[in-house]
Amino acid sequence: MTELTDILSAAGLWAAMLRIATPLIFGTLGALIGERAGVLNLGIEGIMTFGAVTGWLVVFNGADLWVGVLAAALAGMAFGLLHALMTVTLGLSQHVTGLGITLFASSLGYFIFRLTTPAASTPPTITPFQPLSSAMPGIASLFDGGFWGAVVFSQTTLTFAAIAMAGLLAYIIRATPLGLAIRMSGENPHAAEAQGINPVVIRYGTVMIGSALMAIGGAFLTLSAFNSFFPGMVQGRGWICIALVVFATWRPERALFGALLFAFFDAFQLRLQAVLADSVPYQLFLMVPYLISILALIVMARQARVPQALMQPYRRGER
Amino acid sequence: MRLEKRESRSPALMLLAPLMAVAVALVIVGGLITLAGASAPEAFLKIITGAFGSRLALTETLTRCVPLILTGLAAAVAFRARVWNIGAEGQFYLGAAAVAAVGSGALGTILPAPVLIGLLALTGAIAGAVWLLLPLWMRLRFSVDEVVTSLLLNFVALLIVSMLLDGPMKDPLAFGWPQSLPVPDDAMLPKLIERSRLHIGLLAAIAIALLLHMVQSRTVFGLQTRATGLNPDAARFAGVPPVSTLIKVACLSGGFAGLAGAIEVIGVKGYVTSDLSPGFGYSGIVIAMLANLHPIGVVAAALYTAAVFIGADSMSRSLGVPTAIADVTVSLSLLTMLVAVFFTQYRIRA
Amino acid sequence: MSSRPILKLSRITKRFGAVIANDDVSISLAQGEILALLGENGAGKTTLMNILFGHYAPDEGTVSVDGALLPPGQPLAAIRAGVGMVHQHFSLAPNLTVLENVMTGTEPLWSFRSARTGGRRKLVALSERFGLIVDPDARVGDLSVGERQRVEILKALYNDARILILDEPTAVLTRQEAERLFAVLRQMARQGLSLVLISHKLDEVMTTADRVVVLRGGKVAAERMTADTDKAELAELMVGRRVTRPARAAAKRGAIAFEAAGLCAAGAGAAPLDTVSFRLYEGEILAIIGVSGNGQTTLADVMFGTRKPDAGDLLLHGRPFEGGSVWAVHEAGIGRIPEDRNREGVVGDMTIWENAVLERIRSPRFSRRGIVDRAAGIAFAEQIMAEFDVRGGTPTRRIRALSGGNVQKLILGRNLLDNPRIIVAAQPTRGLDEGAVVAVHDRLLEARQRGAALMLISEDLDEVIGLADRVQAIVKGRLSPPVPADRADPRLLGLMMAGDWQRAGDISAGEMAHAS
Amino acid sequence: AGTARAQQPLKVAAVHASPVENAWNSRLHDALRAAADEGIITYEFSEGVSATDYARALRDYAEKGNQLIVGEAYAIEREARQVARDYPDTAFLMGSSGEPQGDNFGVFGTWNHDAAYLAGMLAGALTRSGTVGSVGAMPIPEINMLINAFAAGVKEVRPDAKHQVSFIGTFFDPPKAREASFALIDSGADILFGERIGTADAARERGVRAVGSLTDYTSRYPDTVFANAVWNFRSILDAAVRDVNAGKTTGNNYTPFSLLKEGGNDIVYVKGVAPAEAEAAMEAKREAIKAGTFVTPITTTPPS
Ligand SMILES: Nc1ncnc2c1ncn2[C@@H]1O[C@H](COP(=O)(O)OP(=O)(O)OP(=O)(O)O)[C@@H](O)[C@H]1O
Ligand SMILES: Nc1ncnc2c1ncn2[C@@H]1O[C@H](COP(=O)(O)OP(=O)(O)OP(=O)(O)O)[C@@H](O)[C@H]1O
Ligand SMILES: [Mg+2]
Ligand SMILES: [Mg+2]
Repeated sequence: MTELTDILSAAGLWAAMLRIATPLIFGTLGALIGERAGVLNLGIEGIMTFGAVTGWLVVFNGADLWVGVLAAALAGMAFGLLHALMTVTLGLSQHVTGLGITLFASSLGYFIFRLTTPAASTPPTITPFQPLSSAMPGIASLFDGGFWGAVVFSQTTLTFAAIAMAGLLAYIIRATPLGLAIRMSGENPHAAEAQGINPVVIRYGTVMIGSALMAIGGAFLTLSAFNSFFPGMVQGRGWICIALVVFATWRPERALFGALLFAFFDAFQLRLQAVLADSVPYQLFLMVPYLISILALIVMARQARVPQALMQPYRRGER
Repeated sequence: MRLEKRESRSPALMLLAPLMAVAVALVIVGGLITLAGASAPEAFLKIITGAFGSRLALTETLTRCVPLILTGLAAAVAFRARVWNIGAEGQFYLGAAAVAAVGSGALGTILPAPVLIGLLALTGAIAGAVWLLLPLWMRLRFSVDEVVTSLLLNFVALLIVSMLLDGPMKDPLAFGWPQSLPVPDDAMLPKLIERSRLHIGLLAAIAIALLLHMVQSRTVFGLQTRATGLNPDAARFAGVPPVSTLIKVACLSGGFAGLAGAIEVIGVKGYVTSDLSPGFGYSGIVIAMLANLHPIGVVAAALYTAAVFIGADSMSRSLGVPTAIADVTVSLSLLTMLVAVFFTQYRIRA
Repeated sequence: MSSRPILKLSRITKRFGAVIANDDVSISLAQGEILALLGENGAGKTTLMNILFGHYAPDEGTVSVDGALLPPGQPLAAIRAGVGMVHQHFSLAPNLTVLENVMTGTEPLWSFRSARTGGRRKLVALSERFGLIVDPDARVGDLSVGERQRVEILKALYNDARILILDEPTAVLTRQEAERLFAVLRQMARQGLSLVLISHKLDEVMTTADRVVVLRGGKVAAERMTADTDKAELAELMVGRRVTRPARAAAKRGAIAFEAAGLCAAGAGAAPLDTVSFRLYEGEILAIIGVSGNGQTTLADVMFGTRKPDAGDLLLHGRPFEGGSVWAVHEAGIGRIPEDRNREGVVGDMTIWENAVLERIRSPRFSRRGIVDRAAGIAFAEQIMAEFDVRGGTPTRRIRALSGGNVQKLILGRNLLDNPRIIVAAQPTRGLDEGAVVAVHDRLLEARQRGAALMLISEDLDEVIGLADRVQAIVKGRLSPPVPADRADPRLLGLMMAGDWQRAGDISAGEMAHAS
Repeated sequence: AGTARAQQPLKVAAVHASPVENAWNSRLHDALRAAADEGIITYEFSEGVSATDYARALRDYAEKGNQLIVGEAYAIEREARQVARDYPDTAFLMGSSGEPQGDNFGVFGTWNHDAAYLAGMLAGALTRSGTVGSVGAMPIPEINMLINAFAAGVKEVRPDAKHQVSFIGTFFDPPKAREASFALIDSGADILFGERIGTADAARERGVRAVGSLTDYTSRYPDTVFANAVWNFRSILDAAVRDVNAGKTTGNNYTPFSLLKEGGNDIVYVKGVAPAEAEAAMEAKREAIKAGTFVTPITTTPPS
């Protein structure tokens, strides 16, 4: 029991939670914004991988870390454009296209990585984003040694960007005309069009921005969480994001909460292992976010708050 | 510029569109191959010989077809009735795990081979079906859309299998590797060709596709499920029982996916690991879509997908191009093929 | 009323594949004018309005508002020019609130905050001014059909529409709701709004519009001032030949074909049935009238076999009848005409022959041991198409290609071809044009003539008065006592539908004993 | 025939289930490339080959006339052995926990436990908190014996030391290995044995020390990694190539070539980090292992 409280009171746990959550926050927000406008993007797993490769490669070839993030975002957008072309303009099945893009983006990312990085027996590295404590030592020293210092100042800027992004998207969706237009496009694109909004443009925009966020989430893995790229390093995080969108009932603020909750489980699980060895199969922990999402769906289905036009293609002038 | 549904489709178009798709994919892949320092024309030749050019190539292509046909049928039969089963991957694993559990137990040692094989195939199908009935139940009971639930259940299934492989199903002789006890040799499907991996599961899969086609096009059940998929209200009005129709469809769909897992165990692998499937369940969805949900088309689309992968994989080995080119080729040609199928149904009007 | 044209559609042509939906159509609209657009199903009315509003770009021709050309295919430009449209099928987002539905797209997309307080104030003011009362914060999905119609109109008004298009706005409204709506529309016109009204109901057109334009086959067939024409002429202009509603001849009432006593049934999402009793006689049409949402859907479901009654006795030709199964109802020889032909009647993406046999596919005539007899199905469909004049396709084409009237004729045909002894028809002419209505009525009366027992569930009182022998009203799941139709006029039927059976009974007193 | 064949390089192919940067595969890859550079063999390879494709890749290389195929049979024992039966003229040298088979299916284990033991001795002397940690992939025998050897080395010099283990449940997830390492550091470990890549990164970030496994990580993490339990595949490869060239059976267990005394594994450490007497004790033990007077304990049960 004291072991449990030891784990829970250690700053390391909470710092790990924030760190593990960051790519999930980006990915979940990216998937969420597209779904709000009616487009499911199952390309997420591949887009995250591609973002991880692109960001890393750009930095490895000498660019600034932020240029790496930007490059990842642009690469993500390109895949978002592809997804939108196929699902919005052509109206092809969203899940099929998304699955195709996942395979395409991850294999292409891997291929490009192989072509452009020198053969080495240990993966080449870059200097990743540094924690705030070294980026702004002045402020950090005020908290030195303290709990908050360890939790907050061990993070990199991207983590704060992810949290801010959740707030920003929550505000946009709830309170701005653009947010209303996005919601309308996801609820009834015909109604949006009848109000002078072009749902096609909205869908393109959200899918591309969303894909950019996914790619940044992937880039976090190579530019902040770690310093090299490995094929397969996204390890299903994209699918977890898809689940988290549902868990979050399509709300950015709840997506943030969901990602943190999942990350907490993961961080806790790793620490528990160190003390408890193997009394509980770790798979049970990993199942939690999926099961909670399914539960959330069941509870929510009654309220019918799922975007009503999710996955429904919209072609102008067709009935 | 806008899209317009075609009134009719000319045979030339139906032939040309897929060829265009392949051509576009190959042009892009050719560019990547050139970047990798190999000759694109040589690579294309190697893809073809790699898929069909030797006994090994051909048998491997056909072996890979088997699970793809079955998961493709799983998606096709479900989508036709508007059951959005994205969970074939999970059903595949549970089918495989069930087969290993039953096959490696006492039954595996006492039953004669044909009975045992039949029993195991059925076991896999049932396990897969159950895993799809779960999201279907959630849809019928709570009106929860099955697209997301069946997708999420894939990961749950994989974790369950992984847990079983770490726990009760773990093979103590596997030196700690998370893999199941093997099924007995009697349970293994006979080979079609010696010294290859090709087994009679291929014939079974093709037979199932033909049978399904007959059922869908000739029988009352086929007509009724199609009606349910296209317009559930009208089907109900016409006396088609909606719930039992959906349940039957789910049993077929989940059953096919589970059977795919079962056959992969008793046809190829002999036991279950948590990396048994390189995404067969997901590929099945794309294959079904390429085939326009037509069972015979599924066989063709599965053959195409398998051939592209096996061919490109072998090409990468021959020419020293990074192995990832195989997946790039498959995914690109699936995407272009999707677009091509679309343009057989629509035209662009200025 | 000024005569300055505020809107001009010039030489509009629009093709869909081989179909010419609009063929060189020119129309103008004066400020403060109410223009009715009439035409058969598929005449091109909706298409023309969609072009005006910018949903479609025309192949040829122009739209100008106040003398300025509108760019083609841009709803936003039309909205900015003051055009508002209430669509034939509602375009609302059920999960958003009324205010959100109304405000979407009304502000610059990139502004930092949606001015909700101001928006609410404007909406409330508008709804008070035009008597379109609705709660701004209600979720649209929770509103009734009438309230949703109001939201649609408010949406247009909120955008400061000066030209309002209403595409079949009353198709789903009750008579009272429709009358209230027309009062509002006339008030709007007095306040300077110009309106285009599309409707198949000639009464509405005659009482509301100033001018009528008739489309036929995509072309302008005629133009009349309402004052200079009458219903008969309009009907003839629409269809291109003289149409007269068939008159009901005397028929001999026969034995009781079907009887319900103390019938109760829960409705899924619809109003339940509460101890309902009625008798259907051979050679007679019994009409069930009522404001929608009072249980007629549930009653129809029970008669169709898609819902099992919870209590009560059903007698079929004097013998107890189980009910609750489509197959049993079909075997009992009951013909079924569903309320919504597109939703329940047919599967649009299946062929005509498959639609013809779907509900009787288990009969040995069309399948054996689970194998479908395709040839028999096609022969059946051919027979229906020949005898019931179904035009626009062949048995192996998808039924989607047929117009609403032809679909309805096919549904009638598949039921009437075998001369059923009982027929249940729910809203058989809803949304149909005049020509199609006449064809359907002809068939129903013909069946009555040969001795079938018919139950007609309808909200169209003209139809009821024209066809029925007896009328019962359904109110809150209960049935009124029957009233003979020859004594029924709209006022009496109105009282019955309002639930004032006492007074209705007094008016038709003396006939009651005879009728039941 | 043996000498005639030795003239021209042996055709060798390798099938890697993971990318070649994965520490274990990189050891094979490096040794094979070095042998190819020396003209002893020709070398081609596939990497990231999934379990479904693995047997096909083996067959493909066999058909293409390779004389020796190197790979890892762990997850596909049954299929790999079937391939070997189907291609009796090709020699297979597979990482496996099982026994050799027939004349052409040789196996090898990854036994760098000697070096891990020695590194543990240095770690035991260095730890201040008295707690050390290990990050592993999965509790399989080869990984268990390695981690157990490290722990035993620690305990030889510091019997009261605590040793904690964390398995990440997958062979390849560096960010996850890094998180697991943080968790160990949080619970007091000040020296980490990194069976997985990602461990040293965490150690460097938190300013603790790390021990590398399989590869020499010293130059990659200069102030963090002070010792490595290096595994040399080359001695195994050379033995197998010798057997093929000599026309001898290759159905052998080549694991003994992994032993320190065969040059199959050894400690590589930064001198002067650990106290001189600890280094001396360790060197003495190293000599004892070489001489065969000390046999590093082999414990394949999961560490606790
Ligand atoms: N989106 C479309 N695609 C193809 N054809 C269409 C489309 N919309 C309309 N049409 C064609 O245009 C013609 C006119 O249709 P429209 O909907 O304008 O008729 P309508 O007069 O509004 O009929 P109704 O009274 O039934 O509402 C139809 O016959 C049809 O062939
Ligand atoms: N998507 C479409 N493509 C081509 N033609 C169409 C399409 N939809 C409708 N039509 C055509 O439009 C005509 C009228 O269709 P519409 O749906 O307006 O019928 P309707 O009489 O209004 O039926 P309802 O009143 O039941 O809506 C038909 O002749 C049909 O051929
Ligand atoms: Mg219309
Ligand atoms: Mg209509």
